Amino acid sequence: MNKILKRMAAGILTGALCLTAFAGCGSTGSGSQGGSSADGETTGKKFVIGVAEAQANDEVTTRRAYFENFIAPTYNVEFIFSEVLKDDAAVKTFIENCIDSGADAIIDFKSNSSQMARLCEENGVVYTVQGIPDMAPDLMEGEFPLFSGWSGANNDHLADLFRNWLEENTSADGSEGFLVSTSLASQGNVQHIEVSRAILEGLQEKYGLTYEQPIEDLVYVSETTNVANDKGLLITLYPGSPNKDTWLPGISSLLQSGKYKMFLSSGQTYNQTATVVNEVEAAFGIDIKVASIAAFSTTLDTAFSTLDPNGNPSVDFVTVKPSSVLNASVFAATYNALNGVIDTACRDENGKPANFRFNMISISSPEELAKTKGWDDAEAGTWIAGKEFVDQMLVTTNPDVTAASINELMASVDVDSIAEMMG
Amino acid sequence: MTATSSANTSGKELHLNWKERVDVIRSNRWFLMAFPFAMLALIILIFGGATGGNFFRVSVLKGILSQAIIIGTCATGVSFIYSNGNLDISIGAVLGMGATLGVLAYNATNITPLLILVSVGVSLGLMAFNCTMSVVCHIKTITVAIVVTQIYSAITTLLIGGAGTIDIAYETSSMLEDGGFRYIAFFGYFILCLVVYHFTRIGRELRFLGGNETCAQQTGMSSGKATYVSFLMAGLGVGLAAVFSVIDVSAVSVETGSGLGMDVMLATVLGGMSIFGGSRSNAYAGLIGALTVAALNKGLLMVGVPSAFIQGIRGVIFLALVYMNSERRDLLPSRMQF
Amino acid sequence: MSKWQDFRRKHVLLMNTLFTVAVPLTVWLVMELLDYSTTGLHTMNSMVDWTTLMRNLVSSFCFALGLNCNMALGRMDTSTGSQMFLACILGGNLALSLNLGGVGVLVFSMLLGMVAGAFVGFLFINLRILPMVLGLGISLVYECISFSANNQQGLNLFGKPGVGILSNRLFIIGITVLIMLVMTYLFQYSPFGYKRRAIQGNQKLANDAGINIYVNALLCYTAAGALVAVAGVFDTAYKSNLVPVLGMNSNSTVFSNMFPMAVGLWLAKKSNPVIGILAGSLSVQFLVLGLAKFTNIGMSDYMQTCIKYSVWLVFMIYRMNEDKIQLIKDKRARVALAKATRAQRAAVAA
Amino acid sequence: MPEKGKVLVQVKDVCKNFGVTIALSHVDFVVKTGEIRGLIGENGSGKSTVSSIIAGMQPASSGEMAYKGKPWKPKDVLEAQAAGIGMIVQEAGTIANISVAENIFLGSYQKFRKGPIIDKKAMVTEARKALEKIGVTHINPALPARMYDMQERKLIEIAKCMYNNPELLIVDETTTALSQSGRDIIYRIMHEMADAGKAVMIISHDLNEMMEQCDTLTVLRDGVIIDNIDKADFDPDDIKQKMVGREIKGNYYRVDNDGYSDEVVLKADCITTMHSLLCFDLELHKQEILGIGGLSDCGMHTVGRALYGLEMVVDGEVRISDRNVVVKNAQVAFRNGMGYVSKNRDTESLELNASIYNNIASTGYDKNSTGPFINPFKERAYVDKQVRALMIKCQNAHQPVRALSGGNKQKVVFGKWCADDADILILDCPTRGVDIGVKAAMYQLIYDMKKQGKSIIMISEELPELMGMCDRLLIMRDGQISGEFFRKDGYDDRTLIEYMI
Repeated sequence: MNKILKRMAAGILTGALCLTAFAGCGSTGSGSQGGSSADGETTGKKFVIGVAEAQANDEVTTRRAYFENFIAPTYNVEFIFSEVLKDDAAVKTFIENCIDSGADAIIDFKSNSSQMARLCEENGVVYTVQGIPDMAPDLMEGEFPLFSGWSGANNDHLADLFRNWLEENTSADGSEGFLVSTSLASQGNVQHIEVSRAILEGLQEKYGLTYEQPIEDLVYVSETTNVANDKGLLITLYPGSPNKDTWLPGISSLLQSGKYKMFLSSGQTYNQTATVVNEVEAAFGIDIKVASIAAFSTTLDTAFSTLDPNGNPSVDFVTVKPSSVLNASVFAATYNALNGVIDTACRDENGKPANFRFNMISISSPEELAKTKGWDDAEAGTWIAGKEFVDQMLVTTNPDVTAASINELMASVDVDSIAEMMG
Repeated sequence: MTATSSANTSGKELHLNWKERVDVIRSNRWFLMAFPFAMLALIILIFGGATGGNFFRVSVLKGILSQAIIIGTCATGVSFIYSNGNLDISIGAVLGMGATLGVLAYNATNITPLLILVSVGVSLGLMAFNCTMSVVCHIKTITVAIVVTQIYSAITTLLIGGAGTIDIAYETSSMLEDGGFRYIAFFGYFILCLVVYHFTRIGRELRFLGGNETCAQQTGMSSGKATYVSFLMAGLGVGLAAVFSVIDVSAVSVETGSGLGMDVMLATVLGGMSIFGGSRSNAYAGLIGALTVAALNKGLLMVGVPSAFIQGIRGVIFLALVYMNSERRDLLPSRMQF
Repeated sequence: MSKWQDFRRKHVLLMNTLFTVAVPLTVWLVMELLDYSTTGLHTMNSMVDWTTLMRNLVSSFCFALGLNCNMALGRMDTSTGSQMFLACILGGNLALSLNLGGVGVLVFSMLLGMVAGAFVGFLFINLRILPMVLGLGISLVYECISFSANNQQGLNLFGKPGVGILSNRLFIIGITVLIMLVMTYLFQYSPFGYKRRAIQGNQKLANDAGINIYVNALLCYTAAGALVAVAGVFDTAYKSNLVPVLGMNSNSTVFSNMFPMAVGLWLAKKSNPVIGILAGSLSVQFLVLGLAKFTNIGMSDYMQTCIKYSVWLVFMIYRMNEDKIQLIKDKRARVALAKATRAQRAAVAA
Repeated sequence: MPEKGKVLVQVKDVCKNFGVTIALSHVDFVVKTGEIRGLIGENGSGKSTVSSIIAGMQPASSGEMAYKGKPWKPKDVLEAQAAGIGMIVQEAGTIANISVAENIFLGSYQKFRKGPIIDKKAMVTEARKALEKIGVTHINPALPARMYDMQERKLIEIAKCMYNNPELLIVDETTTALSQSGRDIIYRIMHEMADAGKAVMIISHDLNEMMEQCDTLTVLRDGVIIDNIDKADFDPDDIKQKMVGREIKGNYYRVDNDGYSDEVVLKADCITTMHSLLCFDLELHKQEILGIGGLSDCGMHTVGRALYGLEMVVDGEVRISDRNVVVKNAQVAFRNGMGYVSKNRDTESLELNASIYNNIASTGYDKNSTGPFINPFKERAYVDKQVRALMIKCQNAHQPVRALSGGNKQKVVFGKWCADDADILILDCPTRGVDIGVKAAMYQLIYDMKKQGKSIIMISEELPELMGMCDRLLIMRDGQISGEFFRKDGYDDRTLIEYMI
């Protein structure tokens, strides 16, 4: 009897779990759909766009909020978000499944490959990528009428930001020692490659260095490497996955040599390394300056408001991606292509797929951070790329839109212009 | 038995309650065989209904098969390993390394068969190494798998270096793809596995060894030999899957195969195979499981379930199916793994 | 020789202690020699390393101990990693939102860990699915929940008020000692421990003797949940934040902590599982920290991973075959005896 | 003065079924104080089931029980123990990795609780007392149970049972695992209890033992009580008939005196194993049934294993003469026409979860192959033949073996080796735990094999069956052959036993 009861309990429990899970998804799903149809202002076909994600971090969360809560209802489109896609095969599977679900376009944040473009091409689906063209020469050269181009950070600008900051905050002789975490650049992570390159270029310009190896090769090194240069500066590249349990002890071990007073990270690692940096600073009585990539979040607020043993914020300089601008640009490219103006709005002057670049924002003090309060705040729904901004990028609201005009618009984004836009 | 019938049995003993009836049905050997198929069919039916028939489109069903091929191939191979009571979750790393060396060899020579030969060869070699560790050095296969997974994937990362991916010419992969290499190789392998598993001495021996190793040995079966055969059969499958994964995306990357070991285990169990082998094992469980997973993933996406929930739902469905398809023990199930 | 054996017999406790201490000490010595000769650095280069060592030690010690709760009974729970994520992310954030500081984070995570573990245990004793398979399903669900919780931000401890205590060496030592005492009591001296050992030997007999194996399993899972939660909190204190993972990636935490557990159980034969696992974790941490020093001469973390796991493999080869050496000796003696007997018989026959 | 003849336990109309199988059907009987009651019956007749129900190991499906005049429905063993019912079970009942003391107080640790911890010292002291109580002093209760052998561990179980001063002691097939000295201890305890006005229930297959020790015998067959017999009316043939349900002749062994050929088929030449055997010689002839007897630890089981290649032979060799191969391992032995039936049927001779079909087919993969593939038709014929010939009781051949009774399981084991058609068969305790009906069938089978020209080594702890079946009988002691006897000379059990001890 008791056994039967237990068995029933088990059954009911499993059922309940099942139901909760389904109920959970049911409500969210219908909620977003209901919202989109009610607020839709344009008539005609409702486009379905699949979004392939490589990670699950706050940037992705923000993007989902931006697309689901703002773009979808405003422009009458629907999004299908992927799970975390481990590799290209998973991206391919996701794209196939999207096509079966009736998707009209794919935005790919994971792979940057001609294979996916070909798959989309065969199924008449628009394909948009976050990344840089150099990584995918096939995509540049090949015939992909439905490929709407790349979006990403403007590396020259990013390098400028780093260079400017390095200019002001480093000694004239560069004697302090630079530790550069290239993170997953050696495994092809586009953002990490971009930033690592920007850092090396920044250092190169500041000190007029000549590296013995080309920067293209340096960013891909897969082991700790001292960058040989003509001025004999100590620049160490430290690659590796922050998820590995050997990564952090490695950073710690390097910092403990006391030779590095400048820690530059190409990934979003300022948070992970904070404890280690603090402890080394306290133990050796040195001040290590930390520069990193970041996203608007409470973590960032904390980092700037927490003081290290020397009384400085625990992070000294971050470049922040105005993520809604990136999202707006991939959306605009996709949407314009869907509306049949791919040849004008998504091609550069040579007729090649367009390369949309936005500018990163740099923050180097709590005061500057305070200015950005409320930017890209998913909960409040206050976006840098708001309706007015996005409207300028879409053919439906701005018939004269071209790739150049979009790039121009994005280039105009900086701290001041955003502050103005956000009121 | 005469005494039983002569004993005065009351009506209560003649008629079973519902629970016992369910047990009778569940213990029927056909039930166990049919259950995974029925569940796969049910899942397709449910999604078909929920998507208004879209799920029944040929392209969708073909897509499911195509997506299930990599996991299905690995799972079919791995069921040999599970059959005699071993576990191996390192196949993801093996696949990664096989694919990498295959691509490197191909890119160096431009000989297409070399891609296949090297991938398969490397996979066979690595699986043989795993097996040696367990047969000769007496380490439990799961421990070996955990350790070598890390070693293999670290080596693969070092081999690939650079940008984290190595491309191969699209022409080659599309030639293999269009030539139907994937389907031919997969079905060829699958049939080979079915035949070896169910109609040859070694296949039978594997299952028997998984059920009771001592008894099998006393009946003249060699555990070591069977273990090698099981690992090599799996190695062959993993090697083919490595080729599939290369031609799937025309490239190999450091992420190729990551987490595959667990996915394969999930699929195999879902297909109705006992993770600890023995008499209930079969060679097609892996494919059925892989199809179920693929159908589930596609279906949930098409129905519009938010991605954040898909995994959780998959977990719950997995547990429910395994619960329904497994024999309930009187005491708690356990097995020394370490 | 005989004197030495005599001495060994007389001072069993001393010999056991020496054995237990010798292994981590040897690892440290080897790493120290390698480090100093190649990089000029010590394995324990500064106070930072000591803090790191202690924090990682308590973390891996707790996790390995948590694994051992069930592993020893033939239950390999692949969901312990996801329990850790769930417990720390839900419990830690709850404590932070209540402004309870580091201790609060620890306590709340532990409580949530116990709930998470107990739920797995509850499902286990009711569904009776093989623990490894159950673990797979559970980790899918738990990962999903911990990912969705707290707006997908995971648990962030850096810069939070009052969490500094988690990096306080005295506090860490205190917690380690406390856990050792509690677990030694639970495993070795409590009725629960006695029953657990009986079940470990033969669950059917234990059940027939009136021991409630189901309650015991539930308690094992609960204890395991609490322990991995503690491990998670200290790990987070080191890494500043705990990022939720998906796709059964939480399993990797389980697998990597099997190394200290394996070494620990090997050492445990001369002491008890709790002390053994502590010594085992210490050995592994020395290895990891020692390897990290090679970063200075350009060894990549992949290489370090390779070496770490190769050491594990070699250790396992040794561990699984250590009795073979004795066997070969015995066999040789036996063959000699057989030869002698044979010769004797031949002599008699002649 | 203890009161005798009072009803201690009454079992009324008890039924027990496991799913569809009926284990007990409307069983009634009483156990009175001062008596030793034997339960006897074939395997699966319900002896162990009814006693385990009384001892609280499992509940009855229906019916009532009374103990000391009150309704009795124990929820677990502990309750039964506390109320004074103790049971020594058939299987190994000690846990190897915990101490002897913990084994003795398994499940009742609470009484040694001192605050939150368990007082180990007190437990060991009490355990020592418990062991002394049954006259055992050489076991150290602080050591782990794995340090002791089967017999000593059985004594630990007895001590555990007797510690609670039971009113009713149930001994379930314990004596088979014990040597004479161990049996003497248990017999002494039984009679002491009966004399003290308590009651004993004993279950055993050994009819002689039962007739010697018991006051009353209850015969069960297929879950039904057939008869209760008082000591005065004990008649072996009558009891056997009641157990089996048909007449069994006094002698079911072979009666002929056919000899065997001189041809040696298997030869052990001065073999030495890691333990037990040192320079051991043996020759097996064609068409011979060679018996090996002795005490259970005399090394005869090792001989069987060594001959089949299961035990490492470090020096010397086992050679199959006509094929001129050295048996290095079981694979070689199997491939060259040898077969082996282990004494541990469930753990070594059968794959319990597999079907009857798969178990029998396991010896015939090569024989049933066409080219490299197994021919399902051939295989089916191969299996069907045995299932029919041996009259294995089953629903169909695809039923898992674990659901069969002990006798039928043994038939499956025999079936797989009969099907294999091995020339040399090594049978280690082939009739252990098998009831009389199946035993008779086994003996017939062994005899048939001999007549077909096969050679058989029969290792057994039961002298009567060795004497009844063997052409030649070797008695072993301490790993050596201490005596060799021939059927043609006639056997004398007294002499045999002398050579054993």
